Amino acid sequence: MTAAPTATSAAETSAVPLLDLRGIGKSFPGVRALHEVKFSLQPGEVHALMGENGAGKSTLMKIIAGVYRKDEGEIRVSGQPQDIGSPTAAQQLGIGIVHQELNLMNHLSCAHNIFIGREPRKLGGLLLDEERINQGAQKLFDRLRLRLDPRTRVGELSVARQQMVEIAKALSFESRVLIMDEPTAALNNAEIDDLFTIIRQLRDEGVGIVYISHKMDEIQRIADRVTILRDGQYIDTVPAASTPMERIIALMVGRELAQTTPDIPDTSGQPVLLEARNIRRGRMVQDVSLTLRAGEIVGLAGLMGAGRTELARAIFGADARDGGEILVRGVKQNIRSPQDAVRAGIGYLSEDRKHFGLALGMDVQANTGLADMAQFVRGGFWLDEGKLAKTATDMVQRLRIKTPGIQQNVRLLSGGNQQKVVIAKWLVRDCDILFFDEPTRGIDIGAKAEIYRLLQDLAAQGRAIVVISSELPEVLRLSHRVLVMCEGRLTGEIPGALATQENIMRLATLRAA
Amino acid sequence: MDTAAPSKLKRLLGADARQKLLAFASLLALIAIFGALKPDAFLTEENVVGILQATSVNGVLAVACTFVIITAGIDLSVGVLMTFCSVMAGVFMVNWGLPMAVGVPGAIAVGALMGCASGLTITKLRVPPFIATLGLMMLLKGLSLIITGTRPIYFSDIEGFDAIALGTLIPGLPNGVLVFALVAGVSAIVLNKTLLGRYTFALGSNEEAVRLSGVNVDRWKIIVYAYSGAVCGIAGLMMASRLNSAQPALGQGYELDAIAAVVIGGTSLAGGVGTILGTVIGAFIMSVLVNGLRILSVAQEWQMVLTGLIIILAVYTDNLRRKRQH
Amino acid sequence: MDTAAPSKLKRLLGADARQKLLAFASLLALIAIFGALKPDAFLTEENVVGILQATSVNGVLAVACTFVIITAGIDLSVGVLMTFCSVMAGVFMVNWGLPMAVGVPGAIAVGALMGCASGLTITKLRVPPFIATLGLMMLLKGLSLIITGTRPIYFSDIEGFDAIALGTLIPGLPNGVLVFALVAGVSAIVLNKTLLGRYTFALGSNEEAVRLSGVNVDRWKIIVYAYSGAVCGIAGLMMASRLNSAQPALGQGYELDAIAAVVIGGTSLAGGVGTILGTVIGAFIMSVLVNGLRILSVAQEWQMVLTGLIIILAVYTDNLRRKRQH
Amino acid sequence: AEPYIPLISKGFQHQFWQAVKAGAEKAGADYKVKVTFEGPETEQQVDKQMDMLTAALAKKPAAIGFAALDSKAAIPLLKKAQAEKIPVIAFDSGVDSPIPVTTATTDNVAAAGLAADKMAALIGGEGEVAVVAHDQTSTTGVGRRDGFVNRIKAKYPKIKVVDIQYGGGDHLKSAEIAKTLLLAHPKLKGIFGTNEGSAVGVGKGVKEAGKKVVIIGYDSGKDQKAMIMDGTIAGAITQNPVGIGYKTVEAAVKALKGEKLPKIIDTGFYWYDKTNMTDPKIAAVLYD
Ligand SMILES: Nc1ncnc2c1ncn2[C@@H]1O[C@H](COP(=O)(O)OP(=O)(O)OP(=O)(O)O)[C@@H](O)[C@H]1O
Ligand SMILES: Nc1ncnc2c1ncn2[C@@H]1O[C@H](COP(=O)(O)OP(=O)(O)OP(=O)(O)O)[C@@H](O)[C@H]1O
Ligand SMILES: [Mg+2]
Ligand SMILES: [Mg+2]
Repeated sequence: MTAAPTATSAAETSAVPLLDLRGIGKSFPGVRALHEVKFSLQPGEVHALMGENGAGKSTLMKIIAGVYRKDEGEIRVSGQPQDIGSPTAAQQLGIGIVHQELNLMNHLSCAHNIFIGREPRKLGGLLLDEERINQGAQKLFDRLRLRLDPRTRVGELSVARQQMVEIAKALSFESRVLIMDEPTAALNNAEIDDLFTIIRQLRDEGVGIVYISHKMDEIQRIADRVTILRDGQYIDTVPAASTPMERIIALMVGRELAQTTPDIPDTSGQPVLLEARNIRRGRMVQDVSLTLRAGEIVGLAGLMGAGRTELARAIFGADARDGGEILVRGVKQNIRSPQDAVRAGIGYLSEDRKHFGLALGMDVQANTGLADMAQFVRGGFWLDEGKLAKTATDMVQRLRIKTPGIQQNVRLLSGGNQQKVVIAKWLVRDCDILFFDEPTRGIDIGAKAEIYRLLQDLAAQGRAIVVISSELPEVLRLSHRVLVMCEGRLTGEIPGALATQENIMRLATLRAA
Repeated sequence: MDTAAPSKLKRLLGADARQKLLAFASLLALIAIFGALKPDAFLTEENVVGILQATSVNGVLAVACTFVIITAGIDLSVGVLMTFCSVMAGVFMVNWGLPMAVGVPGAIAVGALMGCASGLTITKLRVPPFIATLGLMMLLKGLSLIITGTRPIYFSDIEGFDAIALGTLIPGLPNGVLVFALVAGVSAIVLNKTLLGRYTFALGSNEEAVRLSGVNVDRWKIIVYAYSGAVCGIAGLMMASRLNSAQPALGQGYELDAIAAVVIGGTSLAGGVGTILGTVIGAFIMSVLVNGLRILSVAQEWQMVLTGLIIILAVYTDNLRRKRQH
Repeated sequence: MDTAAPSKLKRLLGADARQKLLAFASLLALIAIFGALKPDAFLTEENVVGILQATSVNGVLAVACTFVIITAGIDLSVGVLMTFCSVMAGVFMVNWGLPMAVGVPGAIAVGALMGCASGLTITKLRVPPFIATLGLMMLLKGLSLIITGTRPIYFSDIEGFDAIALGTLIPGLPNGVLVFALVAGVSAIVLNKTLLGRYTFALGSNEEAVRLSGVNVDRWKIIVYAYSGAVCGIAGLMMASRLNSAQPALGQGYELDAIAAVVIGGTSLAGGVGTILGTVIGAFIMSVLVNGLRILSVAQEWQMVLTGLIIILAVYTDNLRRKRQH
Repeated sequence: AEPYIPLISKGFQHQFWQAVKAGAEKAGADYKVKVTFEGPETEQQVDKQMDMLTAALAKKPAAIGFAALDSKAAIPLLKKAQAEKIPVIAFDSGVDSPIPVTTATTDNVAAAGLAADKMAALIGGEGEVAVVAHDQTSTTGVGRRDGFVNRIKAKYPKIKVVDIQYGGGDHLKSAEIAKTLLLAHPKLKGIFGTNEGSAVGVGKGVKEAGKKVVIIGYDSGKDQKAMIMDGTIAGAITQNPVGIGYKTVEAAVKALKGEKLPKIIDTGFYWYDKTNMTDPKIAAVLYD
């Protein structure tokens, strides 16, 4: 599409921004996603892009990466005006991207996923050179300190590892501009540290990095400058080091956020809602027992692959259990499918909204009602559209879901707003026992606070809540009690008041002898 | 945050309806072309009734397929199942001498039962729909021949049976067309206004998400296939009534016409999207095309070539329309 | 965290291969059953060669389908395209008198070209594969009849043409079987060792991801369909050589047998998964079944019923095997 | 054990082939031989017929009955039968080869010619007629179509065949075709349906359209006979399918005994209408 970038001297490059965007506008049917947005990126800079869910961050990045076409505005790459018409064109301009949503081919190996489109070949281009492909991937993994066989099929990996593969792929392009759209949403602290080491390395090599995240602490750790978007509009660009977090948050949400300090209620006298005894499933869940009382929020912490998701899925009946029993309010329940679980009053909000949470292709309204259609049926089978619409509208307002209407296809919502729709679905179902698996993944700071308040309300109303989260501050802030898992076993329990990052991490790495 | 609901009217018509109007336009275009080329034969009342009648069986089968296709499944057995139901109608009424009041619902029940069998194979044995219904197709084809001894069963002695398709409650309009209209109307309501319809779309949209929402996915899928099977049963009765006989060797190949009608009507084979109105229009596009080419005495070979081209074209223009909406 | 690489041997066999061995076991079971019931007829050299020969055309078509199905597409035109290629072989060699050295590659090129046409319709016109290939099927059926004037073209005067399928380079084994083996072998290499194969899997796994990786998705998809079309061309030559004639009305329905073989062989209609070896075994399961039932003189109606049941069963047990691996 | 005689036919689902099968089985019972009968699903599947013949030969039969879809394609297999000294009896349309010891057949072309003569007589020797054929490539379909059309061309210059359409022997499709024919050709005086499904379908279509044209049918079957009785169909040609089947097996038995056989066993064809349907000679060759 365009010629290779012209060679420029080091001095010139530092003067000319790698990326210079002006007056960018983009509309989707019913949504003006971007309006008059400007953005620039210098070589050797980490530039954070911040904003609430649906602010337009991903849309802006997709325009740079050639996925969407801008409606208006100008893009300059190294000073040259460019019309980036396709992902290939972006690649040729030296722009690499880690998308917010995973874009992997599950049936292919990690190595092939990384080198798709650029496979080394042998025998005059006739055959694939598997060896070089695998070696190349191994090198990238080593750099990321990722212990993973490049020949493993991507579909067999956990979300976190898939995310790491995506990052490895983006690195492999050796781009001059690297865009990372919420790369750490699925990662734990150790992995984030490794990633940051690499980002700093790249930065020192002169690569420009656009970094999107909703985790405020990361911004302070890694970013040089911060650009803030709100409702598709450019708000401001500020230096990261000298700007207080409160100020950035205020710019993002356009209002001051009240910090809620959790008070830990005494739930020891409350009735036991759920008792899971000796739950087993394969290697990932080995003989786990837990008890949940009405009114408590239990944090379930652990490293990636600790088996938290598997435990929740096993209790929920999503996967077959190898053993163990489940009692709800003291009554033994034979839970063999999600249907049984929901009937017994157990809900589970999956960590993977795209595959397990949403009926993509249906509208907000339909998704909201999906877990409890019985509520919206008259005479056994007639849909009560009116009631459904009312409920959906309520939820949109209550959770501040940014959508042009309840009839908007959820596929077209921003990632964070999709997550809110999944939460709405479970709020409608109103289960007594709720497992939230990474409930704030990809959710902005304002909404996060709302969700925390929501979880606290739910608990206060006498429900039992389990929050699985890889963000320790979140676990610490919410939990009345913290359970820690490591390698499929429960390694300890810490009362909320005594929990610290340190003692949680100690239990999370407590391997079996 | 603009959550303002679209106006009532716009919702009633909606993007879908607008698209359907456009699909309707290509049907009208087809009619206009044939009408212009041979007005005295094509646009006669007689031929219009003929087209309506010719559409009805394929139309009913297409309606049956629509449900299954919206769940992202496919049903290759519809044609042969139709035949099997007509054979069973013959067994009930002719061989066993049961009255029509039993035989007719009986044949529909057989259809529903076979639909259940597909559904069970797909859900419980985890056989993909293509293979499950292909297997059922072969099986039913054989069974129809075995049950009848490869001879047609004649309904000549069943008083009033021919009225199902050929009677004229509305003067000049064969009842078969009414049955088609009724089946389409009821199915449109089922698809849009009932729980079954909602789950049909949801299954096609993301089955795993539906399952994790605590819905008994298997049960609803079986019900969808059973509903589709029952509709095939109705098609079987229409066919038997019109031919006054159950022809055991008929039916294979009808599924492709039905599926083509569904897809021309804008239903996506990937699931989650579709309307009955679109299917009805799709079925009419197919039969107007065949009828028009026959009226023009186009040689059969060329009929095939043109039908192939126009099916592709119809789906292509449908895509164009959708794109323009973005 | 288990990053230990699987042993070389295990990788060579792998989960896939293990599964294939089991599929092979059910083929052997079928052979054992028929062999036990009628050893003097079923296990004769004559019959074994007959089975090999009967498998070869469907097997080659199934290989063609395998590529398309792995991309999560479907090709309904394979049977009719085969016929069209045999007709074109007749046109080249009999009607125009071109030598075999031109006519044979010519027929294969025609197949590739028609595959391209499917691919272009699917990618550029955004018509789903089911409809694109259904349309092409109708179109080619008509064209074959038009070109031949609905009469077979006989190759009697083409010296050596019958050797393609009927000659015996290896004494006792018809060349058609060798051609099948060759096509399967080459296709297995293409699928596993080349860029085309890699993209075939990638497209079926997540087309959008491939597109976002900057790969020209359309081009590769067209190449896949062209490859499949070329293989259909080879099938057309085998068929023409075996029948010593191009039969213009043959071919419809063969696509279902081919697809069934592919799915029985463990290739997923959802795309991303599949092997040529599995397809070959699937094709043999189908033909051993038909042959065995014939040898046992099972009535044709019952053959249909049993084939239907066994296809479902074969895919079911395949699922069982896969599940057990987890 | 009883000698085994498989019959490889062109089809098995049509009534015609079922009648052949019935005749063959009757002869099997009479002569105490084991008879099986099979044919491909459509008359285009030449290769499937080859596979059937291969499997039949593998069963070491005493003799084989064979109705070739394409005789040239079958020659290698027939040679093999000859080499193994298995007598081959051709039936229905003949096999274009010297290998079969005899052929039990009727002449489709001549029979359809008779249909043309009857049509001409019934419409008064002039006007437009059309053909609804069951197939445009099989020998039966082509023979009957061409027999009819060529006789009209040769003998009746004032009659014009205005359209030939194919309904695959499917009743419903044939009925739809008949209705459009009537509309496209308002002056149409007669339609020839080339097999049972075509004839009955045409009858239904004409009835539904409420028109009156001369319909000539082919083969028999309950519906067709009823339509002839009520005057919808003027009359039909019937071959003697039961006879074909019977004679084929009978000839095979004779060949096994080494008896000499004529080159052709003509089982004949007949015109039947309301007037002669109950005639025992006709009734014997009709089937339901
Ligand atoms: N393809 C699309 N069609 C219609 N609307 C879209 C599309 N993509 C994004 N939008 C809308 O554009 C707006 C901006 O979305 P975008 O994904 O850029 O948000 P974001 O800032 O990345 O949010 P998040 O933090 O939740 O990821 C949202 O309102 C979203 O609903
Ligand atoms: N579909 C799958 N197939 C194979 N292995 C899987 C699959 N899903 C997860 N795993 C593996 O199971 C292990 C446990 O994953 P799980 O998601 O339960 O962990 P977790 O504690 O919830 O961690 P995370 O923070 O990643 O959600 C991981 O090592 C992962 O590789
Ligand atoms: Mg985003
Ligand atoms: Mg998890």
